[in-house]
Amino acid sequence: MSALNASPDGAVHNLWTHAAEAPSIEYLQLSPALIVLGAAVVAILVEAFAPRSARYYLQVGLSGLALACGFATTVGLAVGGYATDKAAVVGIGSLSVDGPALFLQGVILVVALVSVGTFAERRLEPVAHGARVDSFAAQPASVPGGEGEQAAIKAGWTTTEIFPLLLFAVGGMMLFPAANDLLTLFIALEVFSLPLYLLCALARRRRLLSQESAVKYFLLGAFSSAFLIFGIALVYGYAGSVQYPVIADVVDGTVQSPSPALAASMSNDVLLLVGMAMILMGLLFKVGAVPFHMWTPDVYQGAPTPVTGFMAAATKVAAFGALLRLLYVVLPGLSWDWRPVMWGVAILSMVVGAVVAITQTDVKRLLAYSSIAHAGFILAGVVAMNDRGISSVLFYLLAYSFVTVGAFAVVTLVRDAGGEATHLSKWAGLGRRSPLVAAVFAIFLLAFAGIPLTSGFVGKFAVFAAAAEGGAAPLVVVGVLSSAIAAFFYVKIIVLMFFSEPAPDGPTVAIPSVLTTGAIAIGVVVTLVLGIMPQYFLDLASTAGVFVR
Amino acid sequence: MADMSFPLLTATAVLPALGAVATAAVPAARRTVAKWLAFAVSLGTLALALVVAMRFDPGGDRYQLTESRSWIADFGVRYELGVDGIGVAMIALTAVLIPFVIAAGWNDADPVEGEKTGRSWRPTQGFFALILMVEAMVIISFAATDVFLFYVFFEAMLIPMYFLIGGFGDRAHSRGEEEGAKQRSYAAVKFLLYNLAGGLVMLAAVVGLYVVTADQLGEGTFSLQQIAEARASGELTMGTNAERMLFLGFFIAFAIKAPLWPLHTWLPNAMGESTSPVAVLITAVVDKVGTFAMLRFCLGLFPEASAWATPAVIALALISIIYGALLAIGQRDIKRLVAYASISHFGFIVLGIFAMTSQGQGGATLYMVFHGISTAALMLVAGFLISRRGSRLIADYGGVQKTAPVLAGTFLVGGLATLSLPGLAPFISEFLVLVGTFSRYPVAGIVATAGIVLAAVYVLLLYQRTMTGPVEKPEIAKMPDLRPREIAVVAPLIAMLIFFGLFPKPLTEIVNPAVEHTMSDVRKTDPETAQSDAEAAK
Amino acid sequence: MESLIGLLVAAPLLGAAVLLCGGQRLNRTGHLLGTALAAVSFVVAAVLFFDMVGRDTDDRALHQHLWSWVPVNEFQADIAFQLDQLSMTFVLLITGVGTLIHLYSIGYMEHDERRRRFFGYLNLFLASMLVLVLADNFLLLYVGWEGVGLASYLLIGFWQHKKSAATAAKKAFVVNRVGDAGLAIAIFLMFTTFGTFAFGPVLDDVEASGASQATLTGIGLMLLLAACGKSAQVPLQSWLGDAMEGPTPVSALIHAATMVTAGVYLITRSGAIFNAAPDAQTVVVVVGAVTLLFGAIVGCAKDDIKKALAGSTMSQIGYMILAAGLGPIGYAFAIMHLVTHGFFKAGLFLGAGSVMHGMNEEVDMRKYGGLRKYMPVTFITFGLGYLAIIGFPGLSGFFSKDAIIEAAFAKGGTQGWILGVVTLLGAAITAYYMTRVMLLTFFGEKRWQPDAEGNMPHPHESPKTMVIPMVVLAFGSVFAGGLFKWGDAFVNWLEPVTQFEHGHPPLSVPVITGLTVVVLLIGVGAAWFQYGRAAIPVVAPRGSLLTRAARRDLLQDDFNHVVLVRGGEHLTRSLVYVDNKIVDGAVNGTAAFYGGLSGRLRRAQNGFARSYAVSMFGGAALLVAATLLMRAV
Amino acid sequence: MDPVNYLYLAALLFTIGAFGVLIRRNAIVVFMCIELMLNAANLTLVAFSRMHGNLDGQIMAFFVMVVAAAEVVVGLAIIVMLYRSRHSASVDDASLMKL
Repeated sequence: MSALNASPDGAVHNLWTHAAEAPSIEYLQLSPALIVLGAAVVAILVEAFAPRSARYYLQVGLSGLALACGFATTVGLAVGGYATDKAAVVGIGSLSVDGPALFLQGVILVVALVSVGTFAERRLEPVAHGARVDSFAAQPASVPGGEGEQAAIKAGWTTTEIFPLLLFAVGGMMLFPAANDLLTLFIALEVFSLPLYLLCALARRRRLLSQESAVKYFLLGAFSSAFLIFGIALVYGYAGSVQYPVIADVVDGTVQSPSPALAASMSNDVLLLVGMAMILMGLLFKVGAVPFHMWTPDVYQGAPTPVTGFMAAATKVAAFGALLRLLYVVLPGLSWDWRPVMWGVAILSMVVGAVVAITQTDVKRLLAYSSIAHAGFILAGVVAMNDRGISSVLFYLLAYSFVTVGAFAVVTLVRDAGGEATHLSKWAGLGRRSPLVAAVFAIFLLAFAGIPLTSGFVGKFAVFAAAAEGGAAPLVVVGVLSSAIAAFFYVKIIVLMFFSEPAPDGPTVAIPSVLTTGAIAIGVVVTLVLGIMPQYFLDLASTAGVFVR
Repeated sequence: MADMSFPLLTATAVLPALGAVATAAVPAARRTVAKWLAFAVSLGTLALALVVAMRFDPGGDRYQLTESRSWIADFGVRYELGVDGIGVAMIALTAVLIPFVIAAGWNDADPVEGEKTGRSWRPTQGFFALILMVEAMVIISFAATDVFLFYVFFEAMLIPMYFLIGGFGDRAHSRGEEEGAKQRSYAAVKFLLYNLAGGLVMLAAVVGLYVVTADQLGEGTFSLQQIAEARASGELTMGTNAERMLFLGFFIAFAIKAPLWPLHTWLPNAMGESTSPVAVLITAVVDKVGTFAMLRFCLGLFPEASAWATPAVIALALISIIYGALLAIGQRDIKRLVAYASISHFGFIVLGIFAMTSQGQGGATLYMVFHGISTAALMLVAGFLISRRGSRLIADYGGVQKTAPVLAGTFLVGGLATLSLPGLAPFISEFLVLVGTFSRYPVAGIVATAGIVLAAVYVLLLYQRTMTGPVEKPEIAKMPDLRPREIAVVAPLIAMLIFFGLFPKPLTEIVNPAVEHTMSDVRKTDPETAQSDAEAAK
Repeated sequence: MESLIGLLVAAPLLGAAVLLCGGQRLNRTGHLLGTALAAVSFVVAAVLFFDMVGRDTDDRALHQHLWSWVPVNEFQADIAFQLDQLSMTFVLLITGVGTLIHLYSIGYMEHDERRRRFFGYLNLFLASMLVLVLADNFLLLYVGWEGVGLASYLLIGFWQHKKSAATAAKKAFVVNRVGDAGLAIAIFLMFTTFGTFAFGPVLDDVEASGASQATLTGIGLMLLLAACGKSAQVPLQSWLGDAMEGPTPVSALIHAATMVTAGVYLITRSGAIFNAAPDAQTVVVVVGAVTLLFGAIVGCAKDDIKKALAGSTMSQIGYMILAAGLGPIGYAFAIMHLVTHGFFKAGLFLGAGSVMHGMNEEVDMRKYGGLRKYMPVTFITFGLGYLAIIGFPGLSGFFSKDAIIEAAFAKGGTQGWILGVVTLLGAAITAYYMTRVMLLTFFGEKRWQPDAEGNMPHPHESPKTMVIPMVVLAFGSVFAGGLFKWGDAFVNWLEPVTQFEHGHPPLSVPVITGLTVVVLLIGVGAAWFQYGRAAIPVVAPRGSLLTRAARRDLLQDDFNHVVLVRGGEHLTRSLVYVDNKIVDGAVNGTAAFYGGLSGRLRRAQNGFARSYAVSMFGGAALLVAATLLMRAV
Repeated sequence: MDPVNYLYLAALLFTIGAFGVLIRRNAIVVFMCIELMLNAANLTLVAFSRMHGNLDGQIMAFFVMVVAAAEVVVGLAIIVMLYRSRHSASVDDASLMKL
């Protein structure tokens, strides 16, 4: 396709002449994504041909292996200098492998790896008919409470499809921040969205809620992607191409000898502005920024908690990556137009997220709202429009994603007869009964609140510093105030856990296997390391914080 | 400049931190071990603190025992420690008080019988571990010469304090156990949010400071010395408004911590609901970080803005003095009374700091130390009293000195120290503050002097209502006198009050030079006396 | 010799420390130790005295610098003592009378189980009082100043189980604190004016200091305020009457002989400043004059023997303050009257104590009567003291008071006349109320009443330890004045410290003396006329308006109560309300506000996917609109 | 005829689709409306492709169709599941989670 818009004149003719020669693909740079997606395909085959009994182990092994290899290659590429001096646009101009891309892919892969643990956890649910089961429905297709479900449970079935779905989602997320043209952006979005829709529907307990969340997520997601693609169409109409560099040139007006058609469309900024606004909306929906946030609480609450954790962490990473690239590579020329808008969105997200969370009574919903507030904080870094802005956002995403995964992993542990006890009243006095779990959760909450010596604080400082340098001091003030409000409900949970009398019918804390324990441990370690000794990772973020153009 | 010898200050802070971890790790059944371990660690810290005081040379550089390592190069944050005389005094105070706090709280955190808790629930271990953790953080913030480093611990210390307040309140509550728990967690949350809010405002200012330095010096820095040098050399010039905004950001945070009227309302709750050792920890140690920071950071970083704000600050300080004293008179609850008394005293400290005279600031520094000791004495004895009767209401007492004369006597001495009776340490600091204030702002000095009359009123009212009069209540008729442990806690405090009351020189010697430096930071000299004018005239 | 000065203070201080920290084991011997140490202090004083007399007039002052106390660059305070003639006088008075009172207390407090502590407090008082008079700078003086305040607080409230005692003690301390604040401010002023507050630099050459007249007046008035607090002068006199709640020896030592005279010492000591600030001096004189009448009038109305004596103390100190206010012509006489007053007033109180001792602690004079037969020694000593205080020719009171009256006239001008007349009037009233006390107590027929337990008092002479001091003091009351007057010995003795110039009254001295004797006789006559002949009702008659007012300390206590106490209560109560509802209300209000806002905002999250879609759509529209708008503007 | 008209048509379709999503209750219909929006996008793409004389738009249209197909698969699965468990395909019935 690069060939296509290399010379805007006489397109049809070019198509023939260039289609003949096979385009060159840089398999090395693409290997991480290819490994994951390939593994996903293999996983499908496993589903098809491997015996039920073996699937679970095969899938867990396969996914773990694939993600590990993907991470290894990513690191390898980064070490090999593909993040910095060898950063390049690859895949016939559709993907760019550079610092931010590799950094975020690395983060996504590790988060996914950790999530595989929580997905595969089989110690939390009570043993059903002699079979240890995970937190996913025995047979999603069966009617909740119907005999089909009973049979499936008796048969000890489990939905091992979650692993290929996870892998596909990860593949899409890896491509999303790397996408270098709008089409790839759209495809990647769908590739990771569709599996997530399905994953949301697969909870073993409270299936109605789970299905409801899936429906809401799907409909609203499709709705937003419709806006996205329409916006893409408009921008294409404006620039005559969907390639980031080309669009950037057109926006900056530095394109040489435009064709008459292009010259005509270039004159019509409305196309560009409207299109840009719609694309932004599509991305802001994914990051869950106000006013496109309303799916977040419901979906976070309804989805199986491991999925929620994965989604909350990885989706944000991927979406913010794409947003950064779009704003910093394609639309810097328009920053005067979109910055005020993004200011507004950031402020709204911070305030609404923090304020509404105050009165929440469900842990998962509360974390959902807090994620909205955090989206606001990150946006503050995004609008900084300077190098520190990029690196601070990268660091924040790193810090935030691990805290999130860890926090949701803890949520899976606190259970009563009805499954996970997510209502806050159930958490009363948890600190008295199992101080360790409570303490760990408290650490995550403090990190969310941005208390010093946790990763949250460093991230917050980085983002605010970038924003202030970028001349967004008001954002910093609003951010500070809303974090003060936010502190209130994080503290509220801590009070509940430690200072209030345990409820008589209080939940029990299940003893997890090494999988979840590992996930939580990693979360804690990263949170504290990034809080106390952040220098190495800040360097990493700042060296990675350069987009290839 | 940073001598890479043995990092004494770090050690002084790290020891209690490690001790905290160790204490927390003691198995649930071994409560006594944990107590003794914590006590030993606090004594070790005291020893280290004394070494610091020994090694400190009053005639030497401004900051001594300095350590400097890179920490977060990205933000230009360095792990920079160093103490001037004021820092030494405050660290010594902290290290001295903690053993008393631990000894006084010996049995405050024993688990309640019949409380259904998990195997690993270890309140006692937690209590002492948290105290040590607070000590560590406080010491770091007293020693930090890097704004960011200070901020980190200034904020972080809220968390252990928060657990101490919310987790270990008085079992005895006038309105029953249930209500007590509610009040307690309210107080804890209020404490945390109030201070956190202040801290976040300060965070904005810290970011601002970073931007200013990064903007003008090429790369951001938080090092006090670097900034001071840059300002002196004219490399760094803050715009008037910028400086004022930053000053406010810092000052509000410190004013909340201090606490200064009208940002004080968290203190009575926090002190009232927490056990008296924790209350001592709050008012005698943690709050001092606020006033200390005003002295070191507000004046050190933003001299012009400080001068600009002085009238307002002095007004607030005066209000705090009078208002706090009057409210103390109006209290029905012993601990809240002491809390409001402290508010009044913090007014004096702030007044002394912003009087911008060597007497005022020297006095303020001494005040921080002596107020720490005197409040500790008064509050701990009050705690012993309350633990005997199981009530904090003044009305529930009367005639105690008949049945428990030693308790009454020590209580009286603590009270007299609080009203700064000459011969006891607080008198010196208070008088210095007043003289220092008077010599620059006579009216303010006179208004503040009214505070000493009110102090007499609230202290003696408290003593009269609790200790004197006929014994009417049976609980008091059979009230035991101080036990040996309790006497061992109070006696040294009283001894210190008397010793420093007659011989404060050891402190003044190390404090004076530091005050000179601060004065030169704000480019102020003491006002001339008529005498010297006359000599000048000759 | 210098080194001995410290010992003066150290001995009683040691006693206080040992007795207060010693614990029960000292209960049996404590009082002896305390008395012994007081005696030691007295002996040392005597030694120092004779040594001082031994040296010639100019280098009699001794200095002892112990250690540098509070050095903060300009601000240099030392722990250092200065013993000159003025201090010496006080030291002798304090230690002397103090020792006697200790002795007396052994008997008086015999049956009190907390006697050890009592002696501890007494020693503490001696120590502080000695610091007060020995200090060589105002800050150290301030220490003694509040130290005696503390001792007085402890001793007034010694019987703490009595609510009234506790209240009285607190009142005394607080009222004194007001005065202390004055002293503090005076010190601030000195520091800002002279850059120091040591006696030498401040007082030696006030004029050269370049201090403005206003400043000096300010300092003077602040010092006067302090004096008013300590010496129970109007307007800060209200505490002295209540202070009689304390054990009688305390009243004798602290609230008659020594502490209450500290104000006179302060003014005399800082005479240099007052000399340079005539306005301040005038105020001093006025305060003195007012108080001497005030106290006298109150003294006439009280039926409580101790309160009556307290009134008289006020009035006598009024004399001294007045004299001190007269400047160099008065200082010496002020001190002289102070010393003689120390003797006879202490004696009178001890006598009163002895009487109460015999009458089951009854204090109402209307329930005494005819006691002279039952306690002869007390009667005689008390009587001598009585004669002394009313200024019966030849007794010490006569000389000292007469001197003051002369000096008052000598002030010259109308002021002189007014003061002279006031002092004379005061003398008359003094004679009246003291005679009244005498008659009610020792003459007339018995009006004894059974006490609370219903057992009749059977008065008896007090034990030796109580009698001896009374006798000694009686001697003092009789002869001290004469000795002092002899060749102006006292005046010459003090002259180097306080300066002295002879006042020249408009009337010749014999005339004034004559007048004094006349008014004296009038007073006595009036009293005899009222109480000597007629029978005295046990229950006090309603009395004239003035009488009733005087019984209530001329209503100033009620004034304090209404204005200060009540007002204060209202103020604090309303402030507590403000703090909870408004200052704290703002805080909680913010929290509540966000809570409400949150509740309202979350309603938008109504669970309907379509409404979410609407918000998305709206958001998109906004986004588009905003971007276009941005471009438009 | 002027390809711009196709743009107007596309815009119209998109708006119809969007409003359909907002007002219709039946999940299937809502989903159809979304498909309509996607197709509006396709039309736009093709139109612009024509205007610019390059094929990017047309190719993208194919991609979009594929995506739409995939969405149908996933979407119908979810909707059917919903229908089976609550015997109604109304979006508004699925409102257990709120506030």
